[in-house]
Amino acid sequence: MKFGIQINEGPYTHEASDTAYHFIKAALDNGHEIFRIFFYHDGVHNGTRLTAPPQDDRNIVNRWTELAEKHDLDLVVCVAAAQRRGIADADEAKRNGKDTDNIAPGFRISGLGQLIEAGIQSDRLLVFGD
Amino acid sequence: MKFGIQINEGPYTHEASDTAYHFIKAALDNGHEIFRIFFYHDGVHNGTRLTAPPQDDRNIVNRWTELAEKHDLDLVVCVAAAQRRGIADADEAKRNGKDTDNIAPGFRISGLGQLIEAGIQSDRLLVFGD
Amino acid sequence: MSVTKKLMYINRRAPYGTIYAWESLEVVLIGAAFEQDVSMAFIDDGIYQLLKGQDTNDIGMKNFSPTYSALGDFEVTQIFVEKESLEARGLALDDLMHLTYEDEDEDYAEKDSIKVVSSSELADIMEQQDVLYNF
Amino acid sequence: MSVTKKLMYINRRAPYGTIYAWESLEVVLIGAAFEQDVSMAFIDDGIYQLLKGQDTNDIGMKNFSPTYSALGDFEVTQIFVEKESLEARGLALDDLMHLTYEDEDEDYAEKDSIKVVSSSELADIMEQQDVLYNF
Amino acid sequence: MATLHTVNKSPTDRNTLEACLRLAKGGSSVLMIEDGVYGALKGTQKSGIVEDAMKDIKFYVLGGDLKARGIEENKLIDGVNVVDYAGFVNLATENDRVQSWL
Amino acid sequence: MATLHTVNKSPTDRNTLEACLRLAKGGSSVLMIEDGVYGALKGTQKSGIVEDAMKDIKFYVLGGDLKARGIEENKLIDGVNVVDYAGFVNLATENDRVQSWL
Repeated sequence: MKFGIQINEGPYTHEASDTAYHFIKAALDNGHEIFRIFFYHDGVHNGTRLTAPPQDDRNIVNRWTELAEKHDLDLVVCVAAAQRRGIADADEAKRNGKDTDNIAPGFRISGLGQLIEAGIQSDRLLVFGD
Repeated sequence: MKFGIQINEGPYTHEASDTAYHFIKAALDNGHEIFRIFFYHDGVHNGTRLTAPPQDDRNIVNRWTELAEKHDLDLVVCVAAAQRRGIADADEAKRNGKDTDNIAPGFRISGLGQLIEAGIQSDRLLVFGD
Repeated sequence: MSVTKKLMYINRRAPYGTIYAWESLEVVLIGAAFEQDVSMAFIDDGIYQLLKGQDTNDIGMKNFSPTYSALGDFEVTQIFVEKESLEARGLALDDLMHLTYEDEDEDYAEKDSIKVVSSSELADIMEQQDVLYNF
Repeated sequence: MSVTKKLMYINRRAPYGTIYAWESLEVVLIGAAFEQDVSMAFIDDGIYQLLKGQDTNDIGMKNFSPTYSALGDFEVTQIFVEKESLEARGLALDDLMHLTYEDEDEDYAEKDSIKVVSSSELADIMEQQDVLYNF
Repeated sequence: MATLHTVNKSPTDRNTLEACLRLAKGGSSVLMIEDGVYGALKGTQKSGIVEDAMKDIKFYVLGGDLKARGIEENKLIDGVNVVDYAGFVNLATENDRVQSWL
Repeated sequence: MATLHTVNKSPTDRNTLEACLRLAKGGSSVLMIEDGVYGALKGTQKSGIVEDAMKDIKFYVLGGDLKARGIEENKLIDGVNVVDYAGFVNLATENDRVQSWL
């Protein structure tokens, strides 16, 4: 079965991102497919490469990057939500006149249509948020 | 009278940052002093220079930078909260092996002791959060 | 994309205190381009999104409430408001913005978009959906 | 700094679902260095922070509950738990971690840090504080 | 010796206002801000808890947050006072401490 | 045709579980996750709303979130089923749609 996943909250602040991660791993382990993971609202903060969590804690951003690489997952950060919150890739940084970007490897920035599409194309949409 | 201000939530996501801003402006207009503004939890996201909000909306980060410049305010971003959430100045970026930083002008990164001190040194501590 | 699905956007948050209401409305506007069978549900404090006369001047935030009136033009014409949530807040339909659309099947007659439904009716409608978006 | 103030840290959030509980505990630990008259209050779901036997292995998060037991060493010895909040959750003092400190005025006798107080007693205690930290 | 309590959550969404009123002593002031202003509406499921507390406690509501949400002053519980941000600052100075119920 | 409802808020903090149970049809399943697992505790002020709904609705709770919070299974309302993440995935596949009550 094909799952679409929406994540609404930032890493560490809220458990939503953790629960989504464990759900997705369990789904993949059981032979299911993940159509797309869409990061919306504060969820866009999952996609910054500037986090430096304490050594004795999980590294949520790296965990997404590694899972995406291993399973060829599509990690999409909403562009409108990202602009408001300061998440940018090289193109976005340039377009908005910023001197640097901060997106983490494995994530791409795109529009809200990608969320609608995830709902339509997946067998089930699950939302993890506050 | 001397106010200490703690802000717990990120810009746009929650009204906390707006309410704090309007409170602080009113306090300054009425001759009061702001001892320090301490950004904690997701409040650290107020201090990124990478936001690019829509043209027809307020620019919360710039608003802080300008208010701080005008009134010589002390805007402190908590280092531990910032590391978890990907806010870094040049020193922090270097220490954590990051290739860039994203802090906005007028903000500085420091420890939680600055919050305790704001509580002790101010006549009133106000907390704006979720 | 050839599939047509029944999509419902569920709104349970008050406006302005947090951005969820506004950012979920942005999803609905974008979603209109996909030509699916869409509807919106307003439950609990989500109903406050539809109150008349919002004026954000004093708090310096963008007033996004006029956008709800544009939903009809985006062919979002099915807006369900839960009766029990209205009543718990001492509100009536008349306290909400008057949202309408032009029905192209009936010579573009103006019709009301908002339907007040009971919890039990709304539960039935939710059960008919293919996808439930939550924010 | 020569001032001594009465500081109270107020905890109303459950642990793990959000980070507030853990990050507020970090404030308390740092605050211990300032040699003020500090106390903590646990109200509503904040009480769940003190439940015994927390084990975060399956959710992969850091279990910070052992830190509460260290509070006594940081001279945080006044921990107020609201009775009404305990009762609303069907909990008793015995369900919470046993937090203690060594009383240096009484030959380092081990004493309980947690005091269960009624809403009305806690209201009085809050009214005696100089600063109330909320998270 | 009195306390200003701020409440920024809707009482039909969370228990924050209830917690505040359980722990606010007589003589305190309660200021409703942000989504907390819905607590000042009359005729809701929760209006009674404010009406009951009014004997001992003064209630205020932030006008800018009311207007933003489309709430006219005639919809408020009788006796709730509307203040602006300067009024918020005054309340913070007039009381001895501020308890921010989050 | 059945729906899996997920609830991730504590019922003593927010109204989410109440909203879910008001709008979940008979035959639905409710899975409590994150801070929602406190809703599975027996003997609380809110246990009754789950016990009353059990005639028509199946209740599940995520075991990892229970253990993290120090809740032993003997503290749960009778009839609530503990599942792991794989069980969560199964519930999502066995039902026709998922309503995530946030």
